[in-house]
Amino acid sequence: MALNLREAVKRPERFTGGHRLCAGCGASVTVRSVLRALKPEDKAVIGAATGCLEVSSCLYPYTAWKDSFIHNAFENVGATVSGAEAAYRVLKKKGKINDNYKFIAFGGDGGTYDIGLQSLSGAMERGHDMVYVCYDNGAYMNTGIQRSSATPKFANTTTSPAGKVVPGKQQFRKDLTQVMAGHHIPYVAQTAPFGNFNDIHAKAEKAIYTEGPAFLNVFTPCPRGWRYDTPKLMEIIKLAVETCYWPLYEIENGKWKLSYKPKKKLPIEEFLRPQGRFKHLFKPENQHLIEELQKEVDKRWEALLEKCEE
Amino acid sequence: MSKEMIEIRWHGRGGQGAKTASLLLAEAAFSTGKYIQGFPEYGPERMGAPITAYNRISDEKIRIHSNIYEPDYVVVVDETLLKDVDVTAGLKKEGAVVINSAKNPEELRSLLNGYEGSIYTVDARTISMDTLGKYFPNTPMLGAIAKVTNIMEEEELFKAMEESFQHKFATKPEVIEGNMEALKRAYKEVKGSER
Amino acid sequence: MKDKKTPLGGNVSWKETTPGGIIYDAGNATRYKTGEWRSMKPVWNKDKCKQCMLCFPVCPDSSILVEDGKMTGIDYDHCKGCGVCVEACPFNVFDFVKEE
Amino acid sequence: MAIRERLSGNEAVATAMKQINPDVVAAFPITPSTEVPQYFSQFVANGSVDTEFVAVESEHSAMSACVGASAAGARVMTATSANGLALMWEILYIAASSRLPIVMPVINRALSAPINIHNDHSDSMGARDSGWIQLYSEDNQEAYDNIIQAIRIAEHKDVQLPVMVCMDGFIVSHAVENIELLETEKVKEFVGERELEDYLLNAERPVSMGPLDLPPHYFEHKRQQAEAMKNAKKVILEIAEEYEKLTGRKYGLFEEYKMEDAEVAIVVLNSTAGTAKEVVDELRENGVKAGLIKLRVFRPFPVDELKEALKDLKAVAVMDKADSFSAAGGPVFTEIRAALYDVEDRPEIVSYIYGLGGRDVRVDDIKKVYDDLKEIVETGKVESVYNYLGVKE
Repeated sequence: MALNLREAVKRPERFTGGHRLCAGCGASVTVRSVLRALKPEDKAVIGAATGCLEVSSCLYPYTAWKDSFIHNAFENVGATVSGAEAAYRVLKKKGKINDNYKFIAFGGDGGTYDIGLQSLSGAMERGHDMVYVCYDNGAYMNTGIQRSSATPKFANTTTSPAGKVVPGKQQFRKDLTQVMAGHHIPYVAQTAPFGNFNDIHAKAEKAIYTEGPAFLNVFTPCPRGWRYDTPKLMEIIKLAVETCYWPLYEIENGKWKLSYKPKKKLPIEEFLRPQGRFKHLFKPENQHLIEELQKEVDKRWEALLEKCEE
Repeated sequence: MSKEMIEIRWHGRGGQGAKTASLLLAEAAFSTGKYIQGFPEYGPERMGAPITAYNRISDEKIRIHSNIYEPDYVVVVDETLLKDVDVTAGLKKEGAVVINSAKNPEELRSLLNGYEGSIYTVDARTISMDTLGKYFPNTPMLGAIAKVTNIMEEEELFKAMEESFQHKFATKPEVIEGNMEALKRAYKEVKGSER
Repeated sequence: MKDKKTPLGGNVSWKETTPGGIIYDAGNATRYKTGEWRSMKPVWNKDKCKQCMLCFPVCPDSSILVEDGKMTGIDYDHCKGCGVCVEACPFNVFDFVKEE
Repeated sequence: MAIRERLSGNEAVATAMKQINPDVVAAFPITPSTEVPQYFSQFVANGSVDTEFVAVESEHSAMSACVGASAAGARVMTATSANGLALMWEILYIAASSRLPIVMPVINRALSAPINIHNDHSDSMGARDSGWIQLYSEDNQEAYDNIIQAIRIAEHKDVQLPVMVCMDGFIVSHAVENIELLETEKVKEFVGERELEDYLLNAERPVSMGPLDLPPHYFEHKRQQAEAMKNAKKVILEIAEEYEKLTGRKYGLFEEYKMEDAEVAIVVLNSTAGTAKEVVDELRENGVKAGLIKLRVFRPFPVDELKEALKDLKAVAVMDKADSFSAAGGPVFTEIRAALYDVEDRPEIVSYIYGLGGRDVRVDDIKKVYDDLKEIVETGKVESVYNYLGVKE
């Protein structure tokens, strides 16, 4: 049975306050949502790639994690957690451990789409019983908002700045969720802390309690990098979903399923407008860039609908 | 260096089993209580490429870890190597070279860059075809070099090799007999031109 | 050994610090007060609250206090005043005021 | 009774690993260490070990998975060479700094470029400051013995550091030689079980590992790590003594060969030491007071002990199978020379970089070094401090 919000709020908090993430940070909302799906009686080992989440949540001598936590490096949380999971399997087999543990790796889009892709791919291919959660905020925020392969086209970042002749990042974003689907692991889903959180709770629960590897790609706004006012976190998420910039779907044992279809698909402009990183697109001479983005969103959305047989 | 140490150099082509033969010889010597070394010329083996392997056999612990430059014996697993490789380089005069060839030893001397020591030949191809139905020269060559060096008694060698084959061919026991036959025939048929 | 503690504070000798920087007390970040970061402050109007709980999961600082499934207040020790709860509330239960 | 066997260096290492029966092995193949994970995965396939074998997609992930597994509480091993070790580099430091007792055979091979699969020590020498304990092995026997001892050294409560056990690629790894093995039961008894207090899977007390560590605390963590390395020296000797009781084979920080009255000596690591011993014997027969120091423990560096062992010599040659490209001698040379700084009437010390990329080291090469030392003693003059031995001029 899927976890509803009424029940979810009763679960013990596994990620405490007192961490040093920015005010209004989406990453901690993502983390809290995923961890809420853990059954209270289950223990967990959590890994994090170097990134905002890690440096802010585990800053000696403080940790915001109520479960066991390990940070190793930027590009290797997949391998690190797979090692811990292998240790668990053998120690359990040998009777040295009795409790049930779940294994969850968190990485930003830098540690997941880019530098950590190999380690993630290896861990998933090997079939470890773990969940890899990408909190995708579309740039290397920890080091000061540099472009990643998850950064949307035309976004202004510090290594893809919008200038007089180049209007921000020049490439469309990599579709990592589909790359992960190509691993044919038991569960892959794209989600966001959206609406009443039913989508992310249900997907986190499935990911954690499906035997074998699972991958969650979670849309995670960054007020600092995207340049919007912190209170607007949930609104930005809503716009990403309603414009079909960030479709919610899952691939369970190879079966593609759309989780949410907007009643009325909003134009991409709605998602772009509140964010300072797209400000340059709203100059009159750049109207065609928005059109280009719209075309790409439409193309990807249509292809997804086809895959999901919608 | 220990006076009793015997140094052997093997010349073959990748895929012919020269390396395996050197290891089997080491194994046979080991089983009689000797100290042994068996090692290939280090590198990736490619089918057909000339390769070198080495043996040291001694009554004392072997400490030296260099290649062998002045061998007591040389084994040539493929006769065609003679034209390209200086197989007798550094070979001691009082030693011997053992060549896989149907020819008589003296017929090959002209190919050995003025080498003056003993030459032995054994027709490993015929023996292999007769006993194994395929061309695997390494077992006959092992029999021949064991005979020439006389590092162990005949029965000791056969017993040790039978055990090795049983271990090595655990999954295909049908080839053990053929290999033993090949070993024994080569042991008997190797012929020498001693100096 | 269940209550092994990580020494806090800035003046811990190398002999006393923990090996490899391991932290023994899970969740001890609660002892670090991030409430000081606030320039704006959400104020919960209990009487208007419908207990819909939508403010709870949106809080990045785990600062919506809940007991038995009901909201009971805001943890100002850790609330950074981002205002996400204020915007997320469908019933406008929160005031968002300047921190005094 | 010891088991008389003949094994290649890689087989010896894999056999030690089988007898230790670690909880997790995560490894990626690279010549010349490839056989180690190959043999080991066969042990797993045959059920002769209980180990979880994680066939990772790179050495970086191998070491990363080892860190995860060791942090989780498992006894963990891996093996690598050369570029594989280089790819692990970042995580070597993390393993050591996180105080994780991982044991790793390093089958020494030259680092690229140009690519070369043959033996030298440029791989492990480059990792000398990564915080790993480094043991070097002359032959298959020493590699086997070192690995078994390494488990105890690494996991000792006063140490808690990872250990590299180095041996020469191909020269030892692929050479079949005689070896004496311990019965598996004895190995198991010797290595015991990993004693754990703080680990990820401790249900009593969850922990956080690998924090961000800022200026107020980082230095203290490093100082504590340095102390563990200091402690390792004593622990290595204690465990060697225990191992000697079990096997009769004696190990120290280094081996002194015919050093009692030696006037000249070379310091060398790994398999070249065996060849050099032959040369020492020959020189001794000719009345030359030659000796040899074979360094077993390079990290921690036995600075005081080496000073004591070398101080009365007239001339010392330090042979490095790796160049540090400092333009001032090899890495072992630099440290030995520094170690002798305080000695009054210290011996002349010269550097020989040799055997790079698998250049064979012959008896004559070693003789040349001793000849040079004799020349230094006789003339009282050092013609050349920094030398390359066996290179084509």
